[in-house]
Amino acid sequence: MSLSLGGRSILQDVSLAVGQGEILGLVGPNGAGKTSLFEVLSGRYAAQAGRVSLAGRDVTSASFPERARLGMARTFQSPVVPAALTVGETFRATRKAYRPYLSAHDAEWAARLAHLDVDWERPAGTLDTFDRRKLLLACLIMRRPSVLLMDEPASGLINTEIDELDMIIRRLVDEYEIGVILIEHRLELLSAIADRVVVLDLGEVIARGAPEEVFRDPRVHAAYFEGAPDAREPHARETAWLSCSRSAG
Amino acid sequence: MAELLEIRRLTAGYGPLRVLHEVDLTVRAGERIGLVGLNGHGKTTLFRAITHMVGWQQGSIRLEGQEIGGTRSLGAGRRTSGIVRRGVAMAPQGDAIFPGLTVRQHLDCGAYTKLAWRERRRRRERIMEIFPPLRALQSSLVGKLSGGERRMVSLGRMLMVEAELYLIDEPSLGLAPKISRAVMDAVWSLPIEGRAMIIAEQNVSLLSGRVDRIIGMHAGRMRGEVGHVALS
Amino acid sequence: MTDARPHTPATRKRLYKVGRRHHDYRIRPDGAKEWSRARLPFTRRHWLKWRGVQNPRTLARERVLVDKKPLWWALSLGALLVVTPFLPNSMINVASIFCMYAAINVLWTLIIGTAGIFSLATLAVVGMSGYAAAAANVYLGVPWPLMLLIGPLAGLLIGGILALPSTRLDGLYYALLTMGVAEICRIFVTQLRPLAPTNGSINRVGSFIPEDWFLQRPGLMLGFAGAFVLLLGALLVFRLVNSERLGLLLRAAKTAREDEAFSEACGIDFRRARMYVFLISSAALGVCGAFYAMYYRSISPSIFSLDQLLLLFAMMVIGGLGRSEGAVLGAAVVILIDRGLVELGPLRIVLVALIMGGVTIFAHEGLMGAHQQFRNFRNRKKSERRAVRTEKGGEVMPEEATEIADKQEIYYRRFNKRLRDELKTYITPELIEEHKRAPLGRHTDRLERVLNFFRRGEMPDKYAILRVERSMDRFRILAFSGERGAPPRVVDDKEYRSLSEAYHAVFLLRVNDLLES
Amino acid sequence: ADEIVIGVPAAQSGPVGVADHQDWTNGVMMAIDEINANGGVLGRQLATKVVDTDILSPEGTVAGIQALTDAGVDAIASAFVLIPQPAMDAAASSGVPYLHGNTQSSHNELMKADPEKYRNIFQLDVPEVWYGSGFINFLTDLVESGQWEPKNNCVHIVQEQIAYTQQISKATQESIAESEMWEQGPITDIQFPVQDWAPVIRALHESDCAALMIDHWVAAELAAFAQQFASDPVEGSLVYLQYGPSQPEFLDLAGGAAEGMIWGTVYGVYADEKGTEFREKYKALYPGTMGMVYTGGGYDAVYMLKDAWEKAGDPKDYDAVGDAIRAMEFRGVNGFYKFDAETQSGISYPNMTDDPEAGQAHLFFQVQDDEHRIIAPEPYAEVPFKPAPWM
Amino acid sequence: MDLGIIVYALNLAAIYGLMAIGISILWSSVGMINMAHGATFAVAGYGAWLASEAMKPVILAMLGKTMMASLATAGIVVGAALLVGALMGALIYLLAFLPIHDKPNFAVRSLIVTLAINIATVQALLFFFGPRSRSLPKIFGFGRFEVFGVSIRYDQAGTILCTAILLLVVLEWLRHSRKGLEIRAMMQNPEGAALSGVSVRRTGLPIMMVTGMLAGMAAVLLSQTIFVSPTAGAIPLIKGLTIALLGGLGSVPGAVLGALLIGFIEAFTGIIPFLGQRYVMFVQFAFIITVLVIRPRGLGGLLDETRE
Ligand SMILES: Nc1ncnc2c1ncn2[C@@H]1O[C@H](COP(=O)(O)OP(=O)(O)OP(=O)(O)O)[C@@H](O)[C@H]1O
Ligand SMILES: Nc1ncnc2c1ncn2[C@@H]1O[C@H](COP(=O)(O)OP(=O)(O)OP(=O)(O)O)[C@@H](O)[C@H]1O
Ligand SMILES: [Mg+2]
Ligand SMILES: [Mg+2]
Repeated sequence: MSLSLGGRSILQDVSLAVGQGEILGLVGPNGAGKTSLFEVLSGRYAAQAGRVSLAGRDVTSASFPERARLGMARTFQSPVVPAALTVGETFRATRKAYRPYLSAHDAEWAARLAHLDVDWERPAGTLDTFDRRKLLLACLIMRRPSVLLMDEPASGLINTEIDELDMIIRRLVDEYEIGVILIEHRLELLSAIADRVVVLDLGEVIARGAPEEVFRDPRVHAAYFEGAPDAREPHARETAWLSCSRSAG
Repeated sequence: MAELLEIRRLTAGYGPLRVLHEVDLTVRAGERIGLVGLNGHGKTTLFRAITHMVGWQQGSIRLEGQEIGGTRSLGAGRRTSGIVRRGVAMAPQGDAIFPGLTVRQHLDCGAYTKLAWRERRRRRERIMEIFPPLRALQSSLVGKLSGGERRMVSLGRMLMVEAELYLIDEPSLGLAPKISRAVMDAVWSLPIEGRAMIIAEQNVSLLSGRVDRIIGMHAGRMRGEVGHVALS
Repeated sequence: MTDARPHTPATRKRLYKVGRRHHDYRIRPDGAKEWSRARLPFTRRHWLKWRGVQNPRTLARERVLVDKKPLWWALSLGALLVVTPFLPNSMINVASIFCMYAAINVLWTLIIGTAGIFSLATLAVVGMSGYAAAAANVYLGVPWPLMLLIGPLAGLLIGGILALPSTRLDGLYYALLTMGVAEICRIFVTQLRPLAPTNGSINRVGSFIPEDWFLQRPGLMLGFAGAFVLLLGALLVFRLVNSERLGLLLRAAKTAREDEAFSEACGIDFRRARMYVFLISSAALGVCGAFYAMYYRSISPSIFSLDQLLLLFAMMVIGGLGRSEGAVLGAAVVILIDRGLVELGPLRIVLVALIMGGVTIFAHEGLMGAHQQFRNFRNRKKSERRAVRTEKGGEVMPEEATEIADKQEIYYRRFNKRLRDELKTYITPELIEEHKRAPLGRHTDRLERVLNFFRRGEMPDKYAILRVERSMDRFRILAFSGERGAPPRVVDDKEYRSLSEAYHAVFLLRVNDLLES
Repeated sequence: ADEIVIGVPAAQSGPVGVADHQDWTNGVMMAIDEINANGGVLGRQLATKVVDTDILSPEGTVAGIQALTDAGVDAIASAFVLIPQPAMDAAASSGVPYLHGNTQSSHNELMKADPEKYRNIFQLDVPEVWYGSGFINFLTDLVESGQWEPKNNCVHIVQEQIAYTQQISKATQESIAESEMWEQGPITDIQFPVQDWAPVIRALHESDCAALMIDHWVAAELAAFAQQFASDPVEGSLVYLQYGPSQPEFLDLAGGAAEGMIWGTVYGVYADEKGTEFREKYKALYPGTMGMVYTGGGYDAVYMLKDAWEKAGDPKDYDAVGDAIRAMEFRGVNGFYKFDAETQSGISYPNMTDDPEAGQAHLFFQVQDDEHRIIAPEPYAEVPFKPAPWM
Repeated sequence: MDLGIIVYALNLAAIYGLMAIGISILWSSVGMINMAHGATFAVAGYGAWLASEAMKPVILAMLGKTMMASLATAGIVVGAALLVGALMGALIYLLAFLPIHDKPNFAVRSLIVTLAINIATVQALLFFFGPRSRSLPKIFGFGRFEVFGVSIRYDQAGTILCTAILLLVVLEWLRHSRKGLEIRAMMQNPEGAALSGVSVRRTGLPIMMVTGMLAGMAAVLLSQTIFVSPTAGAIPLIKGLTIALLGGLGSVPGAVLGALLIGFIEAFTGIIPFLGQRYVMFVQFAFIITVLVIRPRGLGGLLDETRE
C-alpha cells in the first residue's frame, strides 16, 4: 500500500502480514512511516493504493471504530487515557461500547491479564505512563481482538517494566493467539520477543526476516543505528538494579 | 564553583496528589547532572516545579542565590516566563509544544532574547546541523511530524538561546538510537562552563560516563547520588 | 478515646466535636439483620444510593446516602408545586414561564454538556417546531393534541439538518453556524407574507387551555400544571440520556482529542452517540415549542431573537453549565429577576449581567458548584491546620490529609515519626558496637527499643537472610519486595561468613534506612 | 393608600419604542401633577405605576400588563405595544380600563370579533391605514391649492417590513390606485437596522419621482437619511418621512439637513391656543426638543380618565368607567376624541369626517428653519407649505 | 452606477473588517472571544461625542469656522475614540482576563464575562445617556466628489482609506514582528509560550488596548453614516464576530477576506431586484453556513489538527 500526506509521499508499496499468535516487529528511523503505517492499518488515514484485510475479510473501507469492532486493536505512541473518567468508568464505557455488552468480570479478567492493579476509583488522568498503557491494553483485550498493533509500547519505560511488558505480550500471544505488530526503538524488547522483523526506511521496506540477521544487515545498520551502542549493553540492566534497590529503602 | 541552583526541602505536587517530598538539590556551574528513576516518580514534576509550572507548598528554590518565589499561593505558571528569561531553558517531556506552527517558526519561538532574535537564522542553521531530518521539514506544520521529529523540534527550540541552566526531560524518548545519540552529542557539544544542565533519562546507558553525577529519584525523594564510577 | 461510652448523651455531644458534622445524619442499622434497597420497577436501578460503610472512628456499621440529589429535587419541585396555587396571577405566569425555560435549558444542557455540541440553535428549534405546530393548528385545523406530535417531528427534522455539520465543525464555528440558522429562521418567519399583518406572529392558536379561561386564573393554573409536567418530562429525558450508556460513552471522549483517539480505539463510536443525543433533545425541544405556542395561544418571531438566547445562556451559566440542576436553578434565578422584578426596570438586566459575571469569575461551576467549592476550600483549610499540628515536616501533607478517610492514620503516622526521630538519637557507634558483639541475646534498653521498632516494621522494609545453597556457612541478604508475587531480590553480592555477621549486616541496613527516612 | 393608580407599561430597556414611551410617560406625569395640584379626582390623589415592558414579544407584553393588573391599578394608559392581542387579552381578563395609542387596525378587528370581552379597551387614535389615504389626499390638496406643481405624477415608496409600515404602504398603494392624479412608482424594501442609505438614495435617483415616501419608523435612521439625502438630493422631489420625525431626536440628529422635509401623524399635538399652551408648559418642564405625538397623548389620556372617574364615581367600578369613556366627548391637546361605537377607536379628520372639531386632525408637518411646523390640514396649519431647498 | 455599489461595498467591508480583526487578534493571542467588543464600540462612540461637545465652544472660539477648526474637531473625535477604546480594552482586561486567565476552560468563561460586560454596559449607557442617539461631527465633512463617473461621499472615501491603512499596519506587524510570533505561540499553548519567555499576563494588556482602539476607530467611522446610540454596538459586534469566524478565528488575512466578501454580498443582495435589502442577513448567513460546511475552519483557518 502507499500513502502520501501533505504532498509528501510517506509509504511506498509496503506490504506485510501477521499470522495468528505471531509477533511482527516493525523498526525504522524516526519519520520512517511506522506510525503512519499503523494509521493506515487502523483506518485513520486512507491509503491511496492497497488494501487491508483482517482474517481474510477486506476492511479497507471500514472506519477506525468499525475496524476496532472487527477485532483490530491499536495502541498509540503517547499514553492516552480518557481524562474525565476514573479507571472503573473507563472499563464500564468500553464494556458498553457496542453490543454485545460485556460484564464486569470481563473487565477484571482483562485488567488481571494486563497486570493492571490500580485503585479503580482513581482518575485515569493521574496514572503514570506504564499504567496508562496497561489501561488501554486492558480495554482492548477485553474484546478478544485478533490483531494488536502496538506503537512504541516501551517508550519511556525502564527495564523492569519492559520485562513485565514482555511477559504480558507473550502471554497474550501464547494463550489467546493474538497476532501482534510491534513498533519499538528499544531493541532489547523487540529482539527478545519478535518472531519476524520488518525494517522501514523512508516509507519503504528495506529488510525483513528473523531479528538476528536483520539487525546484522549492513543497510539496516546504516539507516538505523550507526554509531549507536549495542542496545543490550550491561548499563541498561545496571539502571534497573539502581532504581530498584533504592526503592527498597 | 558557584551554586547555580539550590533547592531546599521542596514539596510539591498536583492538587491533592503529593509528588515531591522535601527534595534537596544543589547544582553548581559547569555540572552535568543525570536524573534517573522509575516512571511517575517525579522527575518531570521536579522540572516543572523549578520552572514554576507547578506551584509548591514548602521549601525554597534559589537561582543564582536569589529566591524564585513560585509558591502555590500565586497560581502556577505566573512566574514561568520570568524564570525562563533569567536563564532556565527547558525541553518538556514528550511532544513539541506548538503543534500549529511550522518548524521554522517553532524554532524562532526559542529565540526570545534580543540577541538570539537578531541572529536567529544562524542559530536555526546550527539546529539543522544537529538534527539533519528537520532541514527538509522546515516549513511543514509541527503537529504533523512524527513523534521523533517532534522531539527534535522541541529540543531545537530549547537550544536556540544560551541559558544558564538547561532542563532536559527524557531527550531520547521515542528516538531511534542513531538520532538519540545525535541528540546527546548535541547536548554535550554545548559549552558547559558557567552553565549547568540536568537531564532526566530512563536509558542510563546514554548518560553513563558523560555526566558528572547521576541522581536517583524514588517516590518523589532524592536517593543517594551515584558518581558514574558506580555505573561502569 | 471518647467513644468508650457512646450512649450517654454527654459523650455523644463530644463525638460531634471530634470531626463528624451533625447534619449528615447516618443511620445505624442493626448489625444483626441485613438491609435491602428498593428497586425502580422493571429496572436494576435503585431509588436511592444507600451504601453500607464502616465508620473507622466509632467502628460502627452505618448506612449512608451517597448522593442526596434525588431528595433535593423532590423537595424543591414539591415546594414549587405546593406554593404556586397561592400566588397572584402574574406570579403564576412567572412560575410556568420558569418551568418552560427550565425544561428548555435542561434539554440544552443535554446538547452542550453531554453531547459537547456547542449549539446556539436551541431556541430556533423550539421556535420552528412551535411555528410548525401552530401553523398546522391554525391553517390546517389540526386539533391541538396533535400539535404535541407535530412539534417533535419538526424538531427532529431541524435537529437532523443541524446535526449533519456538527461532526465536521467544532466549537465556536458550529456555534456561529447555529446562530446563523437561528437568524435565518427569524428572517424567514418575519418575511412570510401571510404573517406580515401580525408582524410574523401566529395568533389564536388552539390550546389545552380553553379559550375563555385564557389568562384567567383557572387558565393560568392549567397552564402551570402543563408547564410543570413539561419540566418533569425534560428532567426524565435528561436522566435517561445523561447518566446511562450514551452519557458514559460521551464522557469517555469528552475533554481532548486524545480521549477521542482512546475511545475510537476501544470501538466507541462517539460521533454517533452525539448524533443520538442531539436528535433526542431536538425532538424534546420540539415538544417544548408546541407547548410554548399553546401556552401563549400565539407565537412570535421574538423567540428567535438573540437577547432571548443570551438570557437562556445566562441562566445555564449562572446555575452551572452542563448539569441539569444548574440549568433549573439558573432559570429560577434569572426568571425571578427578569420577570418577577419588572418594577426594577432596566436595572434588572444589569443585575442579571452582574450575577452572571460574578458567578463566572468566582465560582468554578456556577451556583450549583458553589457548595462543593466551599467544602473543598474548608477541607483544605482544615487539613492545613491539621498538617501544622503534625509538627513541621510531619509525615502528612495538607492535601494528603484530606484524602485519608481514617483520621487515626494521620495520628499514627505522626506518632511513628516522633518515635523514629527519638530512635535516631539513640543510634551511636556504641550501640552499633554492642549489636556487633551480640546480635542476639539480651541488650541494653535502648538497643532493645530499636530492635523492637524494626520487628514491628512493615514488610517492604524487611530483609531476609539466605543461606547460599550447598554450603553451611555462606549467607547473603535478601530484601522483600513488599508486594505479593514479586520475589525478594538479592541486595548486594556480599557474602557473610557467619549468621551473626549477617544479622549485623541486616541491622546496619535497617539502621541505614531508619536514618534515611 | 387611597391614591388612584394609573398603570403605564413602558418600554425602557428594549431596542424599540423607548423614546415614544418616554414622551408618553412625561405627558402622563405632567397631567397627573396638574390634577393633583388642583385637588385630585374625587378628592383622591393620582399616582402612576410604570413597569418596563418588552413590547416585542407576546410574553413580555403579557407580563407587563399582568404586573399592572395584579398591582390593582385603576386604569392602564399605554402608548403602544407592537403585538396588541396579548396585551388586550391580558387587560380584558381583569376588565380594567385600558387606553392605548397602538394605531393599529388589529385593535378594530379584535374589537369587532368580541366586543363584550374587550369592552373596556379603547384606542385613542385611528388605525394606521389612514396614513395612506391621508397622505395622498394631502398631496392632491397641495397640488390643487397651487402651492406645489410636481415634475411628474409618480410616488416612490420605500417600505420597512413590520406590520405597521406594511399596512401603511398597502393603504397608500390602494389610495394611489383610486386617485386619478397619482400613479404608483417603484417600491423599495428596506430592513431595520439600515446602516447606510446609499443604495436607497440611488434607487430614488433612478426613479426620479415627484413624491418620495419613506415609510419607516426609526427616527435616528430617518435623520441619517435626511443627511445623506441632503448631500445629493433628488431635484424637485417632495420627501415625506411618514411618522418617525415626531420623535425628539430627529431634529437634533439631522442637524439642519432635514430642512424642508415633510412628515405626518394621525395623532399629534395641535398648534392652536390649547396646543400651544400645552407645548409651552411641556417645554418648561422637559427642556430640549419636544416629541410631537405621545406627549399630548399621555396628557389627554389622563384627563379623559379623570372625567370618566368623576362621572362614574368609583374608579374600581371598571364597567361604569368604561361606559363613561364610551359616551365621552373630549377635546384634548391632540384633538377631539369620540369613540366609534363598534371599534372603540378614534375618528380622523379630514379622512373620516369633514368637521375639524369632530375628530383628531391628520397633521402634516414640515421642517422649516429647524422646527416642526404644521402645514396642513386647515384650519390647524400654522404656516404655508414652503418648497424645500432642493425643490 | 455599479462602481458606486463597489464603493458602498468597500465602505461596509472596511467597518466590519475593523471589528472582525479586533476580535480575531484577541482570540489568536489571549484566546478569548470578546463579546464586549460591541460595548467598546458604543462607549468609544459616546466618548468621542462627549469630547466633541466639550471642545466645540473652545474650537469655535480659537479657530472659528476655518479648515483648521474641522481638522481639530476630527483630531479630537478620533483621539477621544481611540483613547476611550483603549481604556475600555484595559477595563475588559482587568475584569475578564486577569482574574480568570489561568482558571480551567478560560475560553468559555471569558466569553461569558465579556458578554455580561456587554449587557451591563449597554444598559448603563441607556441609563446615563437615555435612548436618544447622538451625532458625531462629520470628520470628513459633507459632500461628494466624482471619480470617473462615480460620485463618492467624503466619508465613504475616508473610511475606506483609513481602514486600509490601519489594516496594512496591523497585518505587517503581526506577520513580521516578534510580537506576532509570540501571539501565535501563546494561542497554541500558553504553557509552552511561557517556556519561551512569553508572559501571557504582560502581553495581554497591550493587545486588549490595541483591539479596543480598533473598535473605537470603527465607531468613529460608522458614526459618519449612522449615529451613536447605546445599542449601536450590537450590529457591528455580530457582523464582526461572524466575519472573524468566517475568516477562521485567529487568521487576520482570513478576516479581511471575509469582511470584503460580506461587504460585497450585502451590497449586491441590496440591488438584486427580487431579493432586496430585507434579505441581506438571510443571504449572508446562508453564505457563511455554506462556507463553513465546505471549510470547517473558515476561510483562512489554521488547522491545529495534531496526532497522538
Ligand atoms: N498528517 C500528516 N501530514 C503530513 N505529514 C505527515 C502526517 N503524518 C505523518 N507525516 C509524516 O510522515 C512521516 C512518517 O511519520 P511516522 O509518525 O509514521 O514516523 P514514525 O516511524 O512513527 O517515527 P517515530 O518512530 O518517531 O514515531 C513523518 O515524516 C511525518 O512528518
Ligand atoms: N497533571 C497531573 N495531574 C495529576 N497527577 C500528575 C500529573 N502529572 C503527573 N502526575 C503524577 O505525578 C507523578 C510524577 O509524575 P512525573 O511525570 O513527574 O514522573 P516522571 O518521573 O517524569 O515519570 P516519567 O519517567 O514517566 O516521565 C506520577 O505519579 C503522575 O501520576
Ligand atoms: Mg511513531
Ligand atoms: Mg517524565
